[in-house]
Amino acid sequence: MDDSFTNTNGVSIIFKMIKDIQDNKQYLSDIDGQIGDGDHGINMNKGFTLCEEKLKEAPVNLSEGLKILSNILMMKIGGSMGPLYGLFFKAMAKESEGKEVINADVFQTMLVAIPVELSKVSKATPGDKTLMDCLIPAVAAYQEAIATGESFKSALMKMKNAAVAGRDSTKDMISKVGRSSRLGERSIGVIDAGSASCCIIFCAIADAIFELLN
Amino acid sequence: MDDSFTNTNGVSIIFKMIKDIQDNKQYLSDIDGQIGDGDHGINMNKGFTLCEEKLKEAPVNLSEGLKILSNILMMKIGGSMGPLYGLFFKAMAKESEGKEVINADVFQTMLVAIPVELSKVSKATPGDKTLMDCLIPAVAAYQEAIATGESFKSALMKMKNAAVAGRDSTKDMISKVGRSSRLGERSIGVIDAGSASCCIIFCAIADAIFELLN
Amino acid sequence: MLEGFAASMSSLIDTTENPRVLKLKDAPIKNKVGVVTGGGSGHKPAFIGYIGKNLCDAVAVGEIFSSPPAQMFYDAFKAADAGSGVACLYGNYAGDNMNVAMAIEMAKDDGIVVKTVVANDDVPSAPKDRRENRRGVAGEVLMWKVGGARAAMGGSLDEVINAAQKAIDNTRSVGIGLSPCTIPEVGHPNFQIEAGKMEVGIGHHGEPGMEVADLEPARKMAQRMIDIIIPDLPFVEKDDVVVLISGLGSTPPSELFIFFNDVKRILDEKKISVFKSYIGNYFTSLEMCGITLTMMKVDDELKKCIAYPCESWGLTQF
Amino acid sequence: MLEGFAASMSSLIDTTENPRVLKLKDAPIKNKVGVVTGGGSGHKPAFIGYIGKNLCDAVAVGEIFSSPPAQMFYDAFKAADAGSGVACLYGNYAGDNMNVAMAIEMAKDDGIVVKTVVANDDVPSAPKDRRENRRGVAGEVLMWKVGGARAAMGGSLDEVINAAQKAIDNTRSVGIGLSPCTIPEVGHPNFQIEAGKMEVGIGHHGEPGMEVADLEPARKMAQRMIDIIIPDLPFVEKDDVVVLISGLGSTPPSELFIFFNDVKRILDEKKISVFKSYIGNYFTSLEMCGITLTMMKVDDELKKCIAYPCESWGLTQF
Ligand SMILES: Nc1ncnc2c1ncn2[C@@H]1O[C@H](COP(=O)(O)OP(=O)(O)O)[C@@H](O)[C@H]1O
Ligand SMILES: Nc1ncnc2c1ncn2[C@@H]1O[C@H](COP(=O)(O)OP(=O)(O)O)[C@@H](O)[C@H]1O
Ligand SMILES: [Mg+2]
Ligand SMILES: [Mg+2]
Ligand SMILES: [Mg+2]
Ligand SMILES: [Mg+2]
Repeated sequence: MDDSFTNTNGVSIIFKMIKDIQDNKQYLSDIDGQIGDGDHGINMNKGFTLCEEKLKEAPVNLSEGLKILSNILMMKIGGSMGPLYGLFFKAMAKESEGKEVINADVFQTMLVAIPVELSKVSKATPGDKTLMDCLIPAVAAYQEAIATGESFKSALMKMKNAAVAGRDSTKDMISKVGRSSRLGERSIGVIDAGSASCCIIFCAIADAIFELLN
Repeated sequence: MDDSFTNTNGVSIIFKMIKDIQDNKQYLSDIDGQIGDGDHGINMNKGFTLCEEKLKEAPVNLSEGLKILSNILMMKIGGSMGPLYGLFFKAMAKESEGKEVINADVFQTMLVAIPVELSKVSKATPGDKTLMDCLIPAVAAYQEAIATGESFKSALMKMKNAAVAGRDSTKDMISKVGRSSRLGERSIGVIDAGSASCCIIFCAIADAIFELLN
Repeated sequence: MLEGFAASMSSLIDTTENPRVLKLKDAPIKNKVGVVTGGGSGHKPAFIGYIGKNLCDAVAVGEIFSSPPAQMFYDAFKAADAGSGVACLYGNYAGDNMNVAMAIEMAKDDGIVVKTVVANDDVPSAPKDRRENRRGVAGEVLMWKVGGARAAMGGSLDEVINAAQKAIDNTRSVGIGLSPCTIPEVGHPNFQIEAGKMEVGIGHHGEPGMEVADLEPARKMAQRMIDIIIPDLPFVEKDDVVVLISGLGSTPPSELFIFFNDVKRILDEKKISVFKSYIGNYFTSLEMCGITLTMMKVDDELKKCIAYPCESWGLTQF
Repeated sequence: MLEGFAASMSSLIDTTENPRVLKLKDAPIKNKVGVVTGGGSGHKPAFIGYIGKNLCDAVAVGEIFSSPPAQMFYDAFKAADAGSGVACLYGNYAGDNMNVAMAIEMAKDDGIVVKTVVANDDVPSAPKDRRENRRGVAGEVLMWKVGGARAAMGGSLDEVINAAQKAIDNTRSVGIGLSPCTIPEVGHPNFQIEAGKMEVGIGHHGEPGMEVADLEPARKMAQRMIDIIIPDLPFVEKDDVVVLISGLGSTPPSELFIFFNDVKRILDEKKISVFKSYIGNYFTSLEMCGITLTMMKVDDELKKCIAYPCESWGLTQF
């Protein structure tokens, strides 16, 4: 039982994400406020909290939980974050659907599907100072670890580290996409809010899986 | 010929007033700008210059000139200054009309008629920081000088001095009437623009009459 | 400016020989009483925005915050008069009173009959027992709406004057200022409002109000303003009223609607029913930030006049 | 805010089950194509000010400068659809594109047919060969006017879509910003414009323009803006055009008319004739100071649609 968990138990990943986003509401808004419009924490918290309420209605497994989260983000949260994170979790839901057990390989397909789905609506690439700067290296680090034969846990640890490094890399970037792009050079010096929330999400996922694997 | 002048020659008073108002256009706007809306010089110059043009059409005597000036101010200059100075010169015109010779007594009736006429449209009294603070003491000083047997010239000199003192007295007043009244205490420290133009007019009248009496 | 305005509204508005007097294209309209107003500029859409069908026929446009000279009012009378007389509906300011009075004298010589209604709806500008000293503010819009409609319905000069007078007699206004305005020629604000404070009862040129109070939420502001105007008329249970809420220039429209919502709630409680509401920038003070609340109690005649269609830059309704 | 708006316009506007979706009282109107729009707020009178007779039937209202979620667009579609289909006429922004696309998928399941026109009239936001990347700005008002009128005339969904598409294809806009705006939640301006400078080609949320230039008089600004939009369509001699000049929030209306006068003079020289002009605050950006110039070349169909009467808070014409 050391290298997989059940879809049923996997729902704990959802609750961990909800908690960590809620705990970081103010932090996310504060960094968005420095070069954006200061509502990123509000937007994310709103979506994840609506999901929390929905989950109280009936027990779900990981795939169902991801689908609910995706739908709420897409339907209830405006701007571009609703659709972007909505598709993020839609990809994960789709690839895990029907899988009773989630192992390192299944999780890899879930991860890899995210950038594919997002590319349908966002043209942002790493270097643009968006959540892509966290997402792309995090997924790549996990893939590389698995490819070189590392364990599920070890690959998750690599993913987490890459997410943090990716988030931090946005600090020195000039924003090229979204609201902060109009600041040009003045956008340097602050972490991108979307990369910060993306990092919180990857860390939450990794931490929740660690618990499940122990 | 030492104590009177003809209505015909008296038209020089009009030209002297026009010139002095024109010369002080900037000054009047500047002081109005400190506690008012900065257009008093513009308003006065506009009226007196329109009058100058009108006077080029045909020669007039003092009474006719005063009437033209009055009409132009009343008809073409807006705000309350047009009507106020319009009535000011209307009073002087009316009392001098038909008088071939203007002596100290005729001039006194001309002066005394001004505050009577103005009181029909303005409730301002001395102390309100308006042109009344120049007008009322100037007229009173002239009357008093004549009552105590002084000469026309001497009475005019008293009038002039009182006009200057009246103007200066507005510096320490709190404005109670017109635009500057909304400044309350902050209106202290600046001469009232209307009292300054009124002083220019009294000085111009006195100076022109001195010339006529010599 | 006036040229551009007339050009942009060329199907409705015409210039006149006096460059500071604009008129309705069709004016003077045969067998109709002419409706005229005028005043200093800086109050857009007032005054030119209310030249229009079933509103004002001609308007005299003074300099910023400065009454137009008598000549302009006179020229506006001439542009509006079709022989049925002119109703001059204007606001109670010293300069306007003097200049209109002189213009009427001039018009008399031409045989033009002019009668006036002087708006004095601004409650805080004088106590009730000296109501004749009160200034005219946004209530003027309702006075023009009523007078204009009554004239369009074929009213005689006296009928138009009586309707407009009834309109303003049943109208009360109060304003609150949050930030000052600057006359461009002067270049600095012509009064100050401290940050976090508001001037209750401010006039349309920044005239000081009755009180400087701490800034408060729309709900409290609505209550405060209603408490000033309701007892003054007084407005009572079962009254039908027109509510006009105007921004003073730079107030975001969304705040006007938030404010209206609070006003409506209080009026509902008092069982005063809103016959019609006008929310927007109807009478401004350059770029001042603030709000005016105007209420007019309406009877059947006033209702008919308010409901009457009209067309102008500032106010168009079917 | 929306509650107050609906209450103040209660004869025309209704709330819906979704508190962020407002609709025309009469909507859905039998046998009429529903016209829907939506977008972030902060652009008053857009978008809610264009819910009205012969204009939009329902509107989805996002947070300030933030696209409404898919659910809202979907609810607006439902509020507007009478079975004849829905024309969703909105502006080209990433969030709106995504959310509208998702809402259309949702509507499909209900059998509601939705077609879209995406306004992209803002010339400086992308070069001509990437016109599909251009943002929608004040030209959206003309798109709604035309689409709304075409629907009111009984047009089929395709006819409404074609007319609105023709409208926007023949429309070009450019904006100039003189001072920035502040999203209240953030509390500081979301971009800077140096004193004495202007941002040529600024977007409706303060997106940077093509150039920062020294402030210049209205006459030169008019020339500069016309030089940007005229060659792009191009507008040529003998064209009939609609001109829409909108303040961006805190621009004094008088400056809009001065500006129009200069535009008109240049168009006269070019023998381009102004069929109709709209001057006022039609599409703002919170309290930004600045101006947008929009021109639409009109043929007979577009003329008919523009001349068609309509009634709403933002635009009423006989
Ligand atoms: N096109 C895009 N692709 C990827 N990420 C984007 C895109 N646009 C914006 N973002 C991300 O969205 C974040 C801001 O989100 P949020 O504040 O919720 O939305 P908004 O900018 O509408 O206020 C940015 O920090 C950035 O990471
Ligand atoms: N009611 C009044 N009675 C007497 N003088 C007045 C009155 N109102 C204003 N004034 C005078 O008018 C002067 C301002 O004139 P001016 O600047 O031309 O007019 P405005 O205030 O309309 O811009 C003030 O300095 C004051 O002396
Ligand atoms: Mg944000
Ligand atoms: Mg002045
Ligand atoms: Mg003045
Ligand atoms: Mg936002």
